[in-house]
Amino acid sequence: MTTLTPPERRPRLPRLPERIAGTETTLAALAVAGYVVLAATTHGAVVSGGTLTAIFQFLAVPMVIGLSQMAVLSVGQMNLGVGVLTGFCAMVCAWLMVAAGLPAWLAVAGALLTGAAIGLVNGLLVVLTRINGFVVTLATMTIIDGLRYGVHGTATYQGYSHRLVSLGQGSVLGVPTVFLAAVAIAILVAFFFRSVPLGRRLLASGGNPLAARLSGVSNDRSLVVAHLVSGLLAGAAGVMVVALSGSVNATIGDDLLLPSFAAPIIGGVALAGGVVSVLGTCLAALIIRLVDVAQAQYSINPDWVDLIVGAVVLGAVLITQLRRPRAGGTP
Amino acid sequence: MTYLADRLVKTFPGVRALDGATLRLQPGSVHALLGENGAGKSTLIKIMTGVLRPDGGRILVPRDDAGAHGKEPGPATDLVKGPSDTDAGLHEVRFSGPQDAQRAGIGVVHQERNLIPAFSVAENIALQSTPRRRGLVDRAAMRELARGCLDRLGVRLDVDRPVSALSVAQMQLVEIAKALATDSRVLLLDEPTASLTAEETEHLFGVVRRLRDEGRAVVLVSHKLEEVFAVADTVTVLRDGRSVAEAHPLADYTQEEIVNLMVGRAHAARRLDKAPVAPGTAPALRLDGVATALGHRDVSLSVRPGEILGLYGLVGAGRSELARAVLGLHPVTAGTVQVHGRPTRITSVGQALHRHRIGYVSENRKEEGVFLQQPLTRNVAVTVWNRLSRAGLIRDRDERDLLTTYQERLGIRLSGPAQLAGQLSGGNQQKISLAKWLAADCDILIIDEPTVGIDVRTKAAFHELIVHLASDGLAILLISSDLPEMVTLADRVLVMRDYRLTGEVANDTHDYDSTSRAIGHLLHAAAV
Amino acid sequence: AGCAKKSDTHSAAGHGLSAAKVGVALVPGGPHPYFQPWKPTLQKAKTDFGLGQVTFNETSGWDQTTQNSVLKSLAAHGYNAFGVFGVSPDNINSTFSDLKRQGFHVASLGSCPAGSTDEADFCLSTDVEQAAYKAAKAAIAAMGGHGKLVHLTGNKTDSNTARREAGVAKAVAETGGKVTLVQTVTDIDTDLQTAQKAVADLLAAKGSAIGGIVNTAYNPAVASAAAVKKAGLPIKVVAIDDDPTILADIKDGSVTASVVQNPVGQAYVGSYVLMKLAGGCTMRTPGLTVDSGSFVVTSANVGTYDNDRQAKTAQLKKDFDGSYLSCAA
Amino acid sequence: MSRPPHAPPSPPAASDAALPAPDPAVPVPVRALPLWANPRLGLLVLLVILVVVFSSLRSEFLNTSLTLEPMQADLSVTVVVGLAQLSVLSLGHMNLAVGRIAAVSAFAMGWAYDKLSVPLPVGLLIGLAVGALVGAAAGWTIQATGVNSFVVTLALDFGLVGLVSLLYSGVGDGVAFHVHPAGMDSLRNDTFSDYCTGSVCGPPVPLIVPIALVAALAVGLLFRYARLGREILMTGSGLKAAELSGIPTARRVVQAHSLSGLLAALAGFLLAINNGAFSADIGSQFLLPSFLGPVLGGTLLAGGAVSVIGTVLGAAITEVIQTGLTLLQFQVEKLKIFIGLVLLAALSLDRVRHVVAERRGGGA
Ligand SMILES: Nc1ncnc2c1ncn2[C@@H]1O[C@H](COP(=O)(O)OP(=O)(O)OP(=O)(O)O)[C@@H](O)[C@H]1O
Ligand SMILES: Nc1ncnc2c1ncn2[C@@H]1O[C@H](COP(=O)(O)OP(=O)(O)OP(=O)(O)O)[C@@H](O)[C@H]1O
Ligand SMILES: [Mg+2]
Ligand SMILES: [Mg+2]
Repeated sequence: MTTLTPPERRPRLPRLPERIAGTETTLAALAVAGYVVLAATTHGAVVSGGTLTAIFQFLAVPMVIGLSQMAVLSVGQMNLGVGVLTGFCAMVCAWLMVAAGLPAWLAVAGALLTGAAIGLVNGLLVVLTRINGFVVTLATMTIIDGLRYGVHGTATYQGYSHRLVSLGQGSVLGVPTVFLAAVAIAILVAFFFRSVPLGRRLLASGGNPLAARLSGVSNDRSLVVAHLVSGLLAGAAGVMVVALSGSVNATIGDDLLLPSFAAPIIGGVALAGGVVSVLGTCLAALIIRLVDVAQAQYSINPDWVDLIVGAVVLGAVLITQLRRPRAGGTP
Repeated sequence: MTYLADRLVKTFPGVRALDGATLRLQPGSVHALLGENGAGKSTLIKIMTGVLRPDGGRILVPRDDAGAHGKEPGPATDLVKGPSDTDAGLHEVRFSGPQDAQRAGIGVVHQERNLIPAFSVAENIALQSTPRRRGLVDRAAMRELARGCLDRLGVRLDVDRPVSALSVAQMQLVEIAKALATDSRVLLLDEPTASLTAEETEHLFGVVRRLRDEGRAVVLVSHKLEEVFAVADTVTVLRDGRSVAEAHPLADYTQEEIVNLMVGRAHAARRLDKAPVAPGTAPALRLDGVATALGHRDVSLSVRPGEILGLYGLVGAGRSELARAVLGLHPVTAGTVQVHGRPTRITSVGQALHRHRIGYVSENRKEEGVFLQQPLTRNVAVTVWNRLSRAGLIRDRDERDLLTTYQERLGIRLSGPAQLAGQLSGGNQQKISLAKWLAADCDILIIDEPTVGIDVRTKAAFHELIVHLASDGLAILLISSDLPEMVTLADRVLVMRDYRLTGEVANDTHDYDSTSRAIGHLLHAAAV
Repeated sequence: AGCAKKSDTHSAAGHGLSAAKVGVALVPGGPHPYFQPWKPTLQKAKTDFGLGQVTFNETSGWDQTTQNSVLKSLAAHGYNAFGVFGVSPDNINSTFSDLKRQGFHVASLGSCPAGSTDEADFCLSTDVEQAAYKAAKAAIAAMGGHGKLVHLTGNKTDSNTARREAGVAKAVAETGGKVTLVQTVTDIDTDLQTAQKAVADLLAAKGSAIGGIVNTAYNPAVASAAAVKKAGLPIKVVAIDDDPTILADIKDGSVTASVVQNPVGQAYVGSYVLMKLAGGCTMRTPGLTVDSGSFVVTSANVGTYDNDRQAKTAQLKKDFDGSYLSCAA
Repeated sequence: MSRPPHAPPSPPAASDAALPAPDPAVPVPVRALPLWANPRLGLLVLLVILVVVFSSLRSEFLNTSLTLEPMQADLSVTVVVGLAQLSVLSLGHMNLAVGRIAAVSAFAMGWAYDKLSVPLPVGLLIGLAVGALVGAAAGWTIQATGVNSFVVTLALDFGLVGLVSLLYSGVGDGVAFHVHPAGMDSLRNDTFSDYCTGSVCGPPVPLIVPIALVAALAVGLLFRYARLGREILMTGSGLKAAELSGIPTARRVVQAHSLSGLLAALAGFLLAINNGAFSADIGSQFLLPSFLGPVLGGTLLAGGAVSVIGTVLGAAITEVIQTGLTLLQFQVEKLKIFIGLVLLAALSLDRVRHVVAERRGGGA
């Protein structure tokens, strides 16, 4: 298989930062191109304020969810619960405001805490039982799913804190606040993995557990922290849903699982762990978002939408792949 | 003020790796730790660095170091027995993990690579000792630290390159730099020179001597006795997990005596008498003016049945790549490859193996030689499944028989057929990766760096084996950076430099001095 | 070789049973606001008709396989009459025939099997196509009989969705081109956030052009009501069902109308007829489909529509007693 | 299979057990382990315990026609789905499109029965061929482009969703074929107890169970004894090493994925039999079970080791938990919570057994 052939002599492999950078620039180019095409073919419709707002408002949650998945991918784990957890935290947040009558800021804090706590539990379970994280999160996902439904049954929460909603739906200088929040979160995450020793240790554990351990890194701690961060981010996404949509029910999050994987993986994050790319993840989320927009703009026959999404996902990855010399290892 | 590993015992399922081994380190000395493959050297080092916990025995460190970390079962005098307890000011310590060993001032380069592929050189070197500012990673300081360490080794490397882009040799140097970065009082080096060139090795030893003069203790594990004698002061020899010589001045021994200690009985370095090849015989493998996309230019050579053709050169000369090109792993852009006189274009190892009976023993044991996560049976049988299978199915017994055959023939130390290849010591893994090709009984065998990290006795056994294979009529292309090995084995030696052949040396006399001089001359001659 | 197949003659578990011996289980396709009225209604039926054990089990999780095992487990528990909302209209018939073969009585409630045949004793449900048709009609009327219409609905691999699309198409066709169906968006009912996203994109793309939105699924209805209200566009939204959220929207005018179905009637009359069948009655025409009625609710009748619905329910009960059931007195 | 499933952690290496790249230095007790420590046996014991518990809580659990027979029928589907995933897990790959491949194949079968009115086996073969082809296409894309299998099959999944509904809307109205080819109904309704020679009748086992059993047996043999299967496993545990050992890795990747597609198609067929119609929503619920069975059974996501028996037991355990808790009549939220909890408890129990075995057997 061609993975054995080194590109050309020196340097044997491109530098890893470059490889990520390659992916990111390609994705950026793709996003821009897609956007330009959209703008051109819809006579600038997508440049109009309303559309822009819609694009970025509903980009926020996919971005944060992608990052939440990325946090666990960084140590080579997966979190199947991100979507359901987002929904649960949203329901908790709404419940705290509507049923418990707490002020919005307390409810938000409560939701974030819930997310982090569940993430922590996931991490501890993985470390203590040594059960594959995939299965652990699969099991906890079922539990959270039950809890999510338990909060308010099938009914919908509406008309909670108007200040929170108007904040969530509002915008600063034309930029939706939820999107700003998502960007802020992305920057924090990037910073965490780049400059915070804890974040570095996560990547070390993901990149080569044995070496990490021999270098005094506790892989167990890395696992727990990764799951905790993932949970916290899912909580944040839940809060965003509450603030943005103004109405939530137990179905929130059911469509988030696959996107949560698609964004980081298209963004160049390694499933095996050790490599993360915040910018790539966010750009990938944007590209996927543009497909939704295209559907609405061209009123595409629903039957074709999924075909197109599939083509875009594969195409995006292919292009990034072809642009960067193949790294070794199994696909 | 000594560090002491006292009568350590360690058992792995099926194997007693250590059986009362003792290692006593004096500061300001270079201490050689010698032993055959599987003697327990790496295990001892893993215990001293908190990677493994001993089943028995104690580790004692100077009091002030002991103070530096957590659990202390109390003063060593509680368990007074044996000679070691005369050491005043020693404290028994139990390392709960590598961190503890680091805090106790013990730095290490493990035998197997331990780098984070995705991290840059600097990030790897600074992994244990990350410089911080206000709790955050201080990248500038980190680069400085890395450059400092690399300079001490006299290595030029871009510290921002990811290690995944480095050569084996370069990775090795980064490992050493990483150990230096911890600035510890004891430095354990487990076969650091296995993949280094002569110059790089010399540089390393320069650093080692400097460390010794700074009053640190350095432990050096190596199978290359020449370099051991060049740098070490004292020696501990392990045999079957027991220390048969404890912290003796190395000067008291000759290489011969050391070898006998390791082997357990007088080890006569037999002269290998190999029948010369009949002049008339047609070449089994023949390259004519071969060029590759990797930069090989007009490479012509031919190996005849029963002949050992040596391909010598420095690391990076392009020998392995040439071999891989012949196997179809890299495109051949010009020239012809002939097998048994028939011009062929080999496109895959499978084709080479099944159609042309060509085998390739890789230099990169861990990634390409063996399947670390698979049982030994499958590691050996993988090349012959097509032969073993009846109606598409394979019986375990056949595989086990195959394994036992080569276990006896190559003297492989294993605890059972179901053992995973990853659990063998380095040397034994190498034997497995060779056994696979012997099982496939090829006509043509390309052997790449067969004895890296392999002890003297096994090495001698390998050499005999290779000669036998040749005598049995195999055509062998031997790639090696080990000059003595070349001279012992090869009938003719081709020298490669910068992806070109610079000449050939007939080695019919097997006389070391003349041959090595001739080769050395070719090495530094301009490419023809 | 001499191997013969037993002709499966299952003991007809319940015939001529007294009401107290009848155990009625109502099994929706999964958790959904639409079925919530079934729960209290079932209790009411229990007391009114003196039924034996009754249960409302929504654990099918919109998976036909799960629903089948739920039904079987309920049967194992001694329930002998089932009111089922099939997860998959295409597969539910075989589930029905299974239950029937084992001698249980089955009602297809809330939705009928796809295709022409119905293996259940009877189907008491909204005529899905009819309801969608009414909804579209209502939207068109509110739009003033001309303009661009959008249809938001659920899972496209569900044949009920196909029926709904047909209903909407029918209504649009009747306007003779004055109303055009500019887009149908499917698969946005699984996740409220998805619906909100889709609606936001839709309004952004053609908000100014659209005259009306007709919803035939719950989440899209909630989403489009909220979005239109927020955007302050003159779009007429027609929703479905009478979940409190929707009713609130009707009251505040963000929803022009909602097509309300009759879950109460389905549960009440459904369990009544099941009891009768277990008591020895038979359907005159087995597998009969009965429309449980659908009502267009606007701000005008939002207070009073339930009376009509109760009337309809009473009427249904009469019809079954009078014309659909034949009981050996 | 090629090695004990949960790479057993020795104290120092333990912290790596949960991480993807398994520690090569981790010692594996070779023959030291007692029989009861065999992970499969552990799962079996677990299964028995669960059955005992549930049937003591609810006697209905042992009701033949209403509990046991349907359970077996459902189990046959989940087992085959698990096998479909297992055959790519052997490479360290994933197949997120198992469900859709099943849907497409189900369409092909339904179409063949409806339009060509072929007999049952012929239609099945057609469906299997379609599944194998789609799988092979995925495998080919993966090995040719080097794109992660996760992404390729994810994209394939999206693509097929659209394709399926296009196909159904293409051939006619509705989203299903309601045709019942000869033999389909008896395959669906009958058990061996319906067939008697004289007074002796067969066991209460649905007719479709043997199909799943044969599939499991075949896959087991393949990965345990056949050259093909072993070479796939070797490819999974070291691509470079496999390539350099003369294994045609590219072809093996394609073959593994094509096998996965074929099994997915078979699962689709079995589900269609159980449901009684070939409809577009077949396979929509396959994804998670497809992983649950193998991973519970000890197959590693890392590749290089699979356990078919484990997969069967894993699937059986989940099925028992499902059915048992459904019989306990919980409300929807409680049911889900309990399923999760029991799953966790069961797994932890297995780990405990395993660690104890380590202590006793390992000596590590
Ligand atoms: N993780 C392990 N599991 C099982 N057996 C092991 C493990 N590590 C080492 N062994 C066994 O312990 C013995 C000592 O191994 P060790 O690696 O210490 O030898 P060594 O002296 O370093 O050999 P070499 O010179 O080849 O590196 C060998 O027989 C080896 O097979
Ligand atoms: N252009 C390069 N950049 C970085 N590393 C290289 C390069 N070329 C070769 N190397 C490294 O040097 C090692 C030897 O290179 P190569 O195999 O081409 O020559 P060689 O003569 O076979 O060396 P060796 O004696 O190690 O077999 C390889 O392991 C490879 O990792
Ligand atoms: Mg060693
Ligand atoms: Mg080489």
